[in-house]
Amino acid sequence: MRILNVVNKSPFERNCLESCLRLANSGSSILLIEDGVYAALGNTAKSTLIKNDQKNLGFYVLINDLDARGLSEAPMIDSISRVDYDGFVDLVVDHDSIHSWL
Amino acid sequence: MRILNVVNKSPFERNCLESCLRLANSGSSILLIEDGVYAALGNTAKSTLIKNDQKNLGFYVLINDLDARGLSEAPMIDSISRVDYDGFVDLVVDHDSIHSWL
Amino acid sequence: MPEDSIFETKGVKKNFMFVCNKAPYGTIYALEALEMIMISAAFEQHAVIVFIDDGVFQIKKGHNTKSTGMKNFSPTFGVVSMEKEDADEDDEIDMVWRIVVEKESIEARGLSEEDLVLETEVLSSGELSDLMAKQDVILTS
Amino acid sequence: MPEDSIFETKGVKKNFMFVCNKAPYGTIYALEALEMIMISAAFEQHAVIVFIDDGVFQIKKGHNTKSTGMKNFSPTFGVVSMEKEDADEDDEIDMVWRIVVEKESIEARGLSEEDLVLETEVLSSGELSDLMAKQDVILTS
Amino acid sequence: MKLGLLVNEGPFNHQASDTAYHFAKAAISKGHQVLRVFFYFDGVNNANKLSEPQSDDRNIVKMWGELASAHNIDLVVCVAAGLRRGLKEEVLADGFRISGLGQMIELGLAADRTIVFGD
Amino acid sequence: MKLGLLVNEGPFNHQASDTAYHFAKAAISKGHQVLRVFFYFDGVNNANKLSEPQSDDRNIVKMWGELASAHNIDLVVCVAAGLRRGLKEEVLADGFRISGLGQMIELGLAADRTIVFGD
Repeated sequence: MRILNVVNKSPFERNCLESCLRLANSGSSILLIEDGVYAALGNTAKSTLIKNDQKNLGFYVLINDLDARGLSEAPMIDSISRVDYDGFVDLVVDHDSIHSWL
Repeated sequence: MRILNVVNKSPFERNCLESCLRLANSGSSILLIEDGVYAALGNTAKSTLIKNDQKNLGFYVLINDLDARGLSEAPMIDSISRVDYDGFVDLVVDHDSIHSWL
Repeated sequence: MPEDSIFETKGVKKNFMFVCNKAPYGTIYALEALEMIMISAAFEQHAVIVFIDDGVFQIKKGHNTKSTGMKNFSPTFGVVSMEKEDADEDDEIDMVWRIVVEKESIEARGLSEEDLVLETEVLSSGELSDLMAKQDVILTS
Repeated sequence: MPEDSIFETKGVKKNFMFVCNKAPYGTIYALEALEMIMISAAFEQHAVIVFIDDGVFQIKKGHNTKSTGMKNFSPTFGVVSMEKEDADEDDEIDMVWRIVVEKESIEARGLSEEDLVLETEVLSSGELSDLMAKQDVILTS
Repeated sequence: MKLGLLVNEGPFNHQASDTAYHFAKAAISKGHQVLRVFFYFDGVNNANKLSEPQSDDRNIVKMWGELASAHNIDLVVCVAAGLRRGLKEEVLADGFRISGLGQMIELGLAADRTIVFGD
Repeated sequence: MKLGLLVNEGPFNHQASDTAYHFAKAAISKGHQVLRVFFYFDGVNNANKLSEPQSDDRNIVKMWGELASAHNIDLVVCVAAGLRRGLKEEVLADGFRISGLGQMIELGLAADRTIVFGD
């Protein structure tokens, strides 16, 4: 089964992205939303969290939350795909279950 | 002026103890309350945060919150003093201002 | 199945996972998640109750909340254990409950199995990761 | 001084520090803290508005909240700047506002001064630490 | 596809309710069905009819009520979490109903996917 | 000594209100004066008179009201934060009053120490 992991907290403030990366199943997906989108930035002290992924995870980030925070033009980690709310729905449909890392 | 810094979040979940330690003025005090009391444990992956303090900070922990969490008998970092709510009040009175690291 | 059902769920069988990852008392998440776990028993579904990160502090022995005025919910974990045993022993109910802690989480917090109020399976991150991938409904708080 | 005062505070002068340390929009803290800062202007007190940790993201340029339906509070920082300038220029008011960011916080987040909607003083952790020790009232959220 | 949503935080204070709303709207516009939104923890406060946001801000309570009536979504507020926090029939907004936690487990059984929105 | 307290989170969901209460009680028993408790952000929900916790749990809303009336503490709920969240006169518990954010700054000026309790 494929799991969609959803992370909504800043990697600078909380540990939930780290927990998610530790426990996500190889080949599953991670969607960054709300304050979680800061983890998608390519040039920060926390960029390596995602860049060092060894589990072949699929990474997605919610455009709407990037825009809200003024990050539309900011440098992103290459391997991350951008989705909007429609894309969020598609990801939910395309995976077997959803794990929100609150 | 002497500041009483109050930290109420777990060092495993949030970054606020680290921010407090980085920005607290040398010689000021830190009181651990609520979920912040986990930072007082002597044998965890986060014990070094306080053990490595180079700023000569005074450390205090709220007994009531230790008791609630079943930590009355747990190994604590030596340099931390235990206070109850009365002691919390005394600390507030004895310092010039209070900084809650929310 | 409770009486106030609206949707047609007769015969539906799913794997539920309740993820307990928050420290107790600083917030209410632990207590209200526990109420959710208790209610779920009536639906006779398979469930994994898993303690990770600061959630392992929820099942630390010796909670005494008296002087903080808060409600001590620690005894309820005893009821969770009983529910699990009942399900295990009753052959007529197709319901398995598992109570799991992550090894890495308890070790990082200086805890061992003897410190816990519940009998639990201790799984490594890798083992837990595999188990998580088998769940239909994952409820976090 | 606003009209609905109850306590005797005439002539009292204090140093206020407003600590903005939360990311914007994921929670309301940034917005409601800003409302608090704006109200405080009427009291003509010395104030330091400091952005640390994820709080520096509050003053990142280019917020566009339209598609999330949330209120964009970024323009209000322009009003904060004006309040500061007014206080600076008016010799009859004994009120100094400082707007400060921590160097270490912006660097860790890949930001530089050009990315910010406000003109700020950039202080190192050590300098900020000294400044914090001079405050009478420290308001965090 | 049938979807079930859980909202664990109150309005305005956290983005959870906003995100859940926009997710629900997008799902419906793509032809999916949102069976129920269950409000738990501080999430019960999303059903407070006295909520009166500033005129230049969104009205989350109303938005949910209108979406629900337009698309037949069952908006359920947890009775136990509501009692604790003072969210009772007296202040319940249009489109919401109060019921037990069992409705959340039932939703997990009935929905093809269950998604939690929180802090 | 004159003390001012700020409570930034709602009851039950976070320990902030409990801690502030026990701090206030201890301060009073040691002869200090608590001038005012200002409720901001989700803290406004501490003033909801409809709150009805389980019988084996504490009643935070009542505890504040009783402490305030016994020791003449001014309990102030922020009007703007309250409007947004539906905490208005209709549901205001005994012992609390609704007023503006200025009351918080005034408290900072009047009190010898100001302490913030939050999340």
